[in-house]
Amino acid sequence: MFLYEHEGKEIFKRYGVPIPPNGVAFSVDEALKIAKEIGYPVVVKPQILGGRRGKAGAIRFAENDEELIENAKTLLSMDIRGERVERILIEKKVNIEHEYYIAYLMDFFERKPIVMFSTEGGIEIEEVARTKPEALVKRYIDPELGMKSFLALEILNDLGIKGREARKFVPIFMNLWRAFSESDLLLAEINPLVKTIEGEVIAVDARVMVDDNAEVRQEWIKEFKEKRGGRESIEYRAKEKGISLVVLEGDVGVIGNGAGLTMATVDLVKEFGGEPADFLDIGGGAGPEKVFEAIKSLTQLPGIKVILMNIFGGITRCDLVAKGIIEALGKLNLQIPLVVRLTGTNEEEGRAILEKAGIKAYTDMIAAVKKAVELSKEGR
Amino acid sequence: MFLYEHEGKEIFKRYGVPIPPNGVAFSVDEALKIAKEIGYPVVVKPQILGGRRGKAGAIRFAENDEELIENAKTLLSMDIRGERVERILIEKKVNIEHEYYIAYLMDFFERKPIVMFSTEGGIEIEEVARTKPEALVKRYIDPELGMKSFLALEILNDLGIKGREARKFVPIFMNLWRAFSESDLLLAEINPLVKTIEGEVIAVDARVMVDDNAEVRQEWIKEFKEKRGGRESIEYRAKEKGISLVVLEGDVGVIGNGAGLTMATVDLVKEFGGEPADFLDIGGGAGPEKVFEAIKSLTQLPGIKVILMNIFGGITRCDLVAKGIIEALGKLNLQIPLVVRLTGTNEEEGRAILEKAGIKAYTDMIAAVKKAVELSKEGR
Amino acid sequence: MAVLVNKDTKVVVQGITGREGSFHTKLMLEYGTKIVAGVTPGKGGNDVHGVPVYDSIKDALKEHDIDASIIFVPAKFAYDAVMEAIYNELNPIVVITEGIPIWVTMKLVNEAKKRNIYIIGPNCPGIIVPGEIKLGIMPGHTFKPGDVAVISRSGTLTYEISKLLTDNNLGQSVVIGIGGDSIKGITIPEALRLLENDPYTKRIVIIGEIGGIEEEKAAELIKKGEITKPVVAYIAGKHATLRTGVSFGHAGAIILGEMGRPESKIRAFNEARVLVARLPIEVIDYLKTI
Amino acid sequence: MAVLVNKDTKVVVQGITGREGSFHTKLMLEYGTKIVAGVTPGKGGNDVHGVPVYDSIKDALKEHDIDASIIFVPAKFAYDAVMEAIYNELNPIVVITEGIPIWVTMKLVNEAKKRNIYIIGPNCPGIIVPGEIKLGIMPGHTFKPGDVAVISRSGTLTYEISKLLTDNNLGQSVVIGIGGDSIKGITIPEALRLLENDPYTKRIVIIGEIGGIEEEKAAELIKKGEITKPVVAYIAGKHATLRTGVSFGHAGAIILGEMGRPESKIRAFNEARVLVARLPIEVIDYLKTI
Repeated sequence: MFLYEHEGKEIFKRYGVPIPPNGVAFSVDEALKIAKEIGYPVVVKPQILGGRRGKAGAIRFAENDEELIENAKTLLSMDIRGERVERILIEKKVNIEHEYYIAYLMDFFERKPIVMFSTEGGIEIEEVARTKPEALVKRYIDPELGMKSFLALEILNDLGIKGREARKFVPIFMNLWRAFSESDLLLAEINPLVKTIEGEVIAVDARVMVDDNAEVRQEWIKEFKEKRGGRESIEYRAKEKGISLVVLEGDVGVIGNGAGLTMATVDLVKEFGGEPADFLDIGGGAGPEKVFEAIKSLTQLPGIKVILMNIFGGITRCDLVAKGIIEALGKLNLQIPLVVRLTGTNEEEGRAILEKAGIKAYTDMIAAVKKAVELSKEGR
Repeated sequence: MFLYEHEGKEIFKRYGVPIPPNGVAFSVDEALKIAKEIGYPVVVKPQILGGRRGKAGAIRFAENDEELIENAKTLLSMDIRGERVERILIEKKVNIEHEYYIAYLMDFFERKPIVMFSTEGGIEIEEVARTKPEALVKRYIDPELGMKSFLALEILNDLGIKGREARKFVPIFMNLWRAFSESDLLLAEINPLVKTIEGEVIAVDARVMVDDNAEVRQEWIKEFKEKRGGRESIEYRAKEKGISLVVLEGDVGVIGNGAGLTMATVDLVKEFGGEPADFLDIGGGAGPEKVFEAIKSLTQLPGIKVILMNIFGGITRCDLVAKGIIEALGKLNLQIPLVVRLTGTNEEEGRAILEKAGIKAYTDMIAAVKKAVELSKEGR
Repeated sequence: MAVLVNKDTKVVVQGITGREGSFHTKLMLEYGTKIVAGVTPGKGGNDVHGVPVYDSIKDALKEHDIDASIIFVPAKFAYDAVMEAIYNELNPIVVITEGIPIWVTMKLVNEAKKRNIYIIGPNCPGIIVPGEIKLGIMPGHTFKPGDVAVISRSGTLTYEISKLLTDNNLGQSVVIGIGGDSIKGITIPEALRLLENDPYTKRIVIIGEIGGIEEEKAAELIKKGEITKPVVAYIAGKHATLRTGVSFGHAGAIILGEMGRPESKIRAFNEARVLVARLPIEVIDYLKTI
Repeated sequence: MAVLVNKDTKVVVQGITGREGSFHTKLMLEYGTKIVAGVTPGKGGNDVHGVPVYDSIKDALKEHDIDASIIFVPAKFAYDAVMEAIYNELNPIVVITEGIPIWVTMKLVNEAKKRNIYIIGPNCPGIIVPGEIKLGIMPGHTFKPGDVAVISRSGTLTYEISKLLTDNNLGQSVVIGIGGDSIKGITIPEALRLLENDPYTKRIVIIGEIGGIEEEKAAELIKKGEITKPVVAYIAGKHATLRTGVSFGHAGAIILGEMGRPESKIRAFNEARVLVARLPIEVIDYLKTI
């Protein structure tokens, strides 16, 4: 899960990574109140999860109430790459002397954390990495031993930052590492990390990703989610039920078990000329309730013409899936056709259950996908 | 530093190791108050640092106020192996079904923690270890990976404790490990660890030793020390000044630099027929202040006849030691002779300083020791 | 005899008394897997489908020879269970459990690697050598013996494609479901190296997904000639713009570049002369040509 | 040439800008030790007695060849400093710092051992090869070249006995002050093994103390014949009932038994036919007889 900039900064703050005074606002009024507290000039930043705001020209400044009102209004009515701006961060503007870049990232393939630092921070950092690799140092971290302050100094030294100057950056390296390694983060990026004219080193942005599986041991993830709101969304409600749902724009509702099979099903709908309405993975070992909830979720999607359910039982049992389908048909008063493909563990039992209710499940995936696409076109 | 039983139990409690309800009393009145709170029957235990109270018959029980008053009085006027009993622990008596033994110990030679568990706890545990080794399991713990609950189960299984029964002990293993490894302990021993008739597993005793060097990162050590009182003692005040002092019973005051040299000096005083009054190590790299404080400390020892100062400069510099001696002579109005042996780093400078004040320092340790012993006998 | 496990492999099931553990123990036994013991801390002394249950692997080892482990414990207990298997030098260790935090998996996988122990998974269907041993949760009847090896990041898609293989008379030497988590034990390149040296494997199917760089690294190995057996690939998520927005910031872009996207994977395989199937059924067509 | 270090050993001083670091750098330079660089984080660019100072060992390594390190940083920073030396594969690493928590030392020593790096100390005077190199804080003029090796747990007592050796014309091949902490890098038995293979060492003096079991373990080695060179021992604290009461509970009694007490050490040495001096001067007498 990606964190909003302001959420990421909250984590940073807890671990002693300095950030400018700030506050998050959902309205122009709230923005003015925050600005009054922290004082002008302020930066106004839309809080979105997609990243790359800078390039979208969505970072604004305000010297006074008038400018703040104008910019807050503009931003709060903005859409950035399809993401609605609901909240803005009002933050004390810092006096930039130089912009640096620092990031901790989990390298999944090497199974090790990696630290990166550059003397040339800012939105062009990828360009720097490509064209001026000597200005960016990357280094793997021994996962058993963790980050060490001498490693930070080595990195700084390699970039020509030495002595007293280097010492200023070491706490950032160490505190950001603690935030990263103790909070189950997969990415903790500060770009830019700013040295101010006053000589302080401050995190001006925060790009943070946390491992979804860590919610059981990171209390704050739940807290953040609760504060986020958006709980009225179909996707959020599905997640609450343990179902992974992403809403797309087509009319063929797709339900699968397992991310790979579900993705393949979405691919096939496309291949055969259909338009998937969603990606819905009931996960491994789903019982009847989850199947019921999955079908229920899709009935709430506007414009859906058919539901295609593609189940290959492994840890998931076909009989339990069939029970869920029967329950859904009984309770949901489904107005659209349901195409079921069912095979794998306890297949016989599952088919028997469905047949009793008059449903003939497919064994072949392709046939089921073709049928669903066909039905979606009839319904257009 | 050894902890009192009640201090050790406080640490245990913080980490979720169950202990009986209790309170520490310095007087009979306090004892009655605690008993009123926790209810009879209670156990009354003298709090001493030396251990082996059980064998000394100093553990008492009380069913009512009368018995408590009697036992508290007796214990509070007791001396156990030379240690004055100043405080007693009043603790709810538990209904013992069986006594176990558990301990974590740092094995200095192997440089690894070791865990020990026995189904035959109690004061005869050393006897059990000797005569019935199969009833006591010892196991080294990989210091990088730490204690694991499956290791606890392996140990329990090896002693025939299995299934649901074994599960009861696992939290004790894990929580005591956390207390041990997170609090810089060198020993965390529970003997007996009691299974009550009600089926609970409870720490009825606590023998805990903490690393003195860990005070910088274990805030609670300081807190405990402050609560302990006894700060009027000469040894405590010396420690505050960074001086390691142990008071003995003789009349030759010994000051050395380095534990080895100081011990050797004490040994030599004995060899040559003298009686050392103390062991005082000013440590490595001592400056004039420490030397001054060391001499000052010894002047407070009753019956002291001579001070023997044996310094071999390494990281300690002879000139700084000499300055401290001069200061002490100037300010302390010393009534007893001071025999100084001075050699090593900056020896020339040190000797020059002393000679100006009319002190001729020895180079040879034996000669200095002989002189000091001689002076102590003259003074008798 | 095949890679990692075979008909003689003696297995312990960790978490055998749980719902999934017990259910799949039954199915594995029916398949012929030699499950000699189960472990559930605190449940020692019971039995599950005739398999004796112990509190600890060490206790089970007093009574049985054990080679490998399959783990069904909940995510919360997975660290301890896997570590216990590692300590007792079981190999391979198949971790079915899903939902293990990535930092936990990272530590486990590094520890196992240090001791030359293979972990399969977590969050995986396991490994099957058709006709010999099923150490996993895949539906056994979907597979049959043969010379095609399958390596897959997806669970259900593995069954899907294996069924197509079986239906088309392309038996399998071994099917390894390496799991869908970001950090895992055996990766596609590591599995390829094992299969290259397996005399029972003639051809290899890789079932990949968008995300990660295992497919690109696998293509690199093949291109360098370190894998000489013919390989066919299928990549799920080609039309999935689903996971966009889930990029790893500038840091991810710097380290990964374009890697991870379906186009990158397909390009890498093409450059290594690996045929990439558009539809699952094409895997069969391609296999027949090589 | 001697054990661990010699006249060609190139040294970095960690914590060179501190009071002790700077003072002893001067004395070591005067002795002839090849100190090529100093490190103090955040003080890079300065110099101390002509030795250039860097922020990190890695930065120093860009300009200099470095073999070994001597560490003077305060206890609070010791973990990082030693770890930095280990990462950069310096060997040996002499840790003068006192007051390092035992759990910290334990981790450092285990890490160094894994990488075959020798740590001397902590809380030790260091090592000296008279006439060649002084990597420590011992007063240099107390020593002179010869064939007697000294291993000592005590700082000042080392100087004491070495001075007696020197005054009696018994020069030293090497003097290793292994330090007084409970957990340390090189122990007496490990030092003995090194000295057994050192062609410049003919005779060995062990200066022990009450507590710990190094002396007993050393006696065991000698008794087993693994150490063939003649050994003389001195044990400080024979009359010190000082540390009684500082036993390690039942646990200590179970693990250690009677070991650690002076009588135990003397008995162990006697059984190994090692002469134990009662007075420091007897060390000389005994050495002359063997």
